[in-house]
Amino acid sequence: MTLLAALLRRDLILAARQGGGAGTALGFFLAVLVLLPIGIGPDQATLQRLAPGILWITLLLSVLLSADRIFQQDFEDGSLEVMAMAPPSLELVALTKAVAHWLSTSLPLSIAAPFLGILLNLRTEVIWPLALAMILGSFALSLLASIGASLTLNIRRGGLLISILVLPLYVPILVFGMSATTGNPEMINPSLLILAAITLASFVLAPIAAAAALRAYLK
Amino acid sequence: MQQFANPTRFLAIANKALPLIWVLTIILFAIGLYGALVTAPPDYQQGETVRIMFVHVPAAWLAMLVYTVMALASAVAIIFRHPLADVAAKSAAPIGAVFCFLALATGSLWGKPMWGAWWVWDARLTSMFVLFLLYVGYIAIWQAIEEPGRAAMIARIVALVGFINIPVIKFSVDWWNTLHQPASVLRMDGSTIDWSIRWPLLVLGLAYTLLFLALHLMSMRSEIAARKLRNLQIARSGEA
Amino acid sequence: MDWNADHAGFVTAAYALSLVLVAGLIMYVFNRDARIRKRLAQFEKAKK
Amino acid sequence: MLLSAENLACERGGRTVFSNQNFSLGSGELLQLTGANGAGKSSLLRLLASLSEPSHGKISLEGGAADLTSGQQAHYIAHGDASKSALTVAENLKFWRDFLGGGDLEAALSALNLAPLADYPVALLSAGQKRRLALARLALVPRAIWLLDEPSVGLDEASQKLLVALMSSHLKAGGLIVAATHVPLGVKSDRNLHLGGQ
Repeated sequence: MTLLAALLRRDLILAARQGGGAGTALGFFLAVLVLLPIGIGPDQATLQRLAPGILWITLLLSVLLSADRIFQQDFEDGSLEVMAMAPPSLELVALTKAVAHWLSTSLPLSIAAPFLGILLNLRTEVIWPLALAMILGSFALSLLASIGASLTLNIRRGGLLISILVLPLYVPILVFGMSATTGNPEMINPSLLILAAITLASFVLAPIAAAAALRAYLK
Repeated sequence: MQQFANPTRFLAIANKALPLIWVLTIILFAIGLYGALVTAPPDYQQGETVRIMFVHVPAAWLAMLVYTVMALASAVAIIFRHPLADVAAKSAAPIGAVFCFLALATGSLWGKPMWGAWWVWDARLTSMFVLFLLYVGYIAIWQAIEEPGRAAMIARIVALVGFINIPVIKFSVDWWNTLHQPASVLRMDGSTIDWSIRWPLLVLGLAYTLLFLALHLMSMRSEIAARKLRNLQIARSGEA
Repeated sequence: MDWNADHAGFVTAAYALSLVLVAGLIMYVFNRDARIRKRLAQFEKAKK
Repeated sequence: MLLSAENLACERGGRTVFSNQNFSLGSGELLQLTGANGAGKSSLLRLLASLSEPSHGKISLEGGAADLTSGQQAHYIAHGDASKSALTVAENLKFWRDFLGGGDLEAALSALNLAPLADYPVALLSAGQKRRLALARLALVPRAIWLLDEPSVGLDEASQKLLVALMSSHLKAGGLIVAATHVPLGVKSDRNLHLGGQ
């Protein structure tokens, strides 16, 4: 456990110092938020209707764009080889790195997103459900992104391939994330429960898949 | 398990079976198309457009069946290290992708006169679209990774992760939206569809399946030859 | 099949598209098989 | 402790890199791997590090911890320096110390003369200094087996002497070293394995 805590700590420090973490992702988030009303038009009613969807999709894209950082640097400088030989299993290393990505990128974004929704005239009564759904869902987003990152570890222009591989996995999260934030209030609880179930399933399966892929690249 | 792993043995069986499979495929297509275009009556609501179903539905079945075959082969490759399993999964993917594309395109041609739109984001179309993306990702992985052993391992993971997600995607997309008519053909409690329409559909479904089997066996044969060629080239370059 | 019915063109298009894609797929698979096996045969012959 | 390879063969991308290699290495012994480029020196080290599996044969370790693989009881110093440019030298070493299960930071810093650089960010270090940082892992965390891939590349004469001293003291303490190199290391070597016999 302390071994993994050391890894988590290092990854968080690196994210903070190298500027690849929450700051850059938030900047990307804001850039998309500026562009969308320009593309859609400034009509307040339209923006209010589209706001949860825009926020969710921007969150997905921000997580996806930062996904390749999860393993790539450690692979290139040889750290991953050392980690693969260390006592903690590669599954736990993959899980820890996904958690670090969540804490440094997805979680800050999902906390900030509902408040940035004010820019899109987001209805105030959906701010809480949206925040809850995003915090729950963002962990699954990071876990699934870690699968994509490990599958495309050493592929030139892997970023595009990550999107093709991971976006299908994001469909369920987007569906239940949206059903928690639009429509009738009766849907909020079941949607959040299903999001929690998806996150739990990702928590179990993603590290196994990611570690298997990492091993194939380390051979 | 290992005795079936022998490619020579597989090739002998495949070469013997292929002519028979092709003949059966052609006969079934002839019967099925006759049923679809001649004997089946036009629908009282949809008119003649209902006949698109006979090429659309089997393509959709096959798109799902082929991905299942790929996932099973990938699981066999991981568990038993069966050397033919990777060949089977890799060879099936392009065929499945074509069937998936056909299902989408004929569905669109059916949708235009039915719903007045080429494309409707309803549950089944959306999950079929996602299935097509899964095919594209799987094929792209084989092309992007040069080292064959590594490509095989990564492709297995891609196929299995996608397969686990298909029911989740299906469930979530169903929840999300349902406009499409419910599944009715293979319902056991007396299908809502008349037998005169059902039999051509089943015959064509079988014809498509046999077509897949034939193409799959041939692609596997090519893939085995390609690997043998590659090994020979490597051995030759070592001698030089 | 009444080829003059409403929307008959869509039916024709769906069948034609299926025919073209399936035929294309069959041709691709046959050509690839023939090409690779020919190269392999040449290679094995050259070796002896 | 006895590290031995039996009938070892390695395949990469369908190509047989080497086959039928046998050796055994006891406590305090150094095995030097030599051979041309592509002869499989790095591949053999990766096999010993349990990063990849041999296509034939097996690697066995007697006298080590039974529940650990040979890789988990080994240091593997490859071409990458496994250090982060945004962290200082000391921070990098502290991370590996904590992650690999504890060790002596001061000893590692002094063994490769890194103490004066301890608080420098790695981004400011030269290639040779980064190499020393990578090698400092050897002195940082105790591991019985050292797998070194061209350890002296990029080191100046003084640093090479530090490396030689480090390796000698490891051997004296009963450790095992397998080193791939095409320049003589200057450590008395008991064994030599030449790969790529043709």
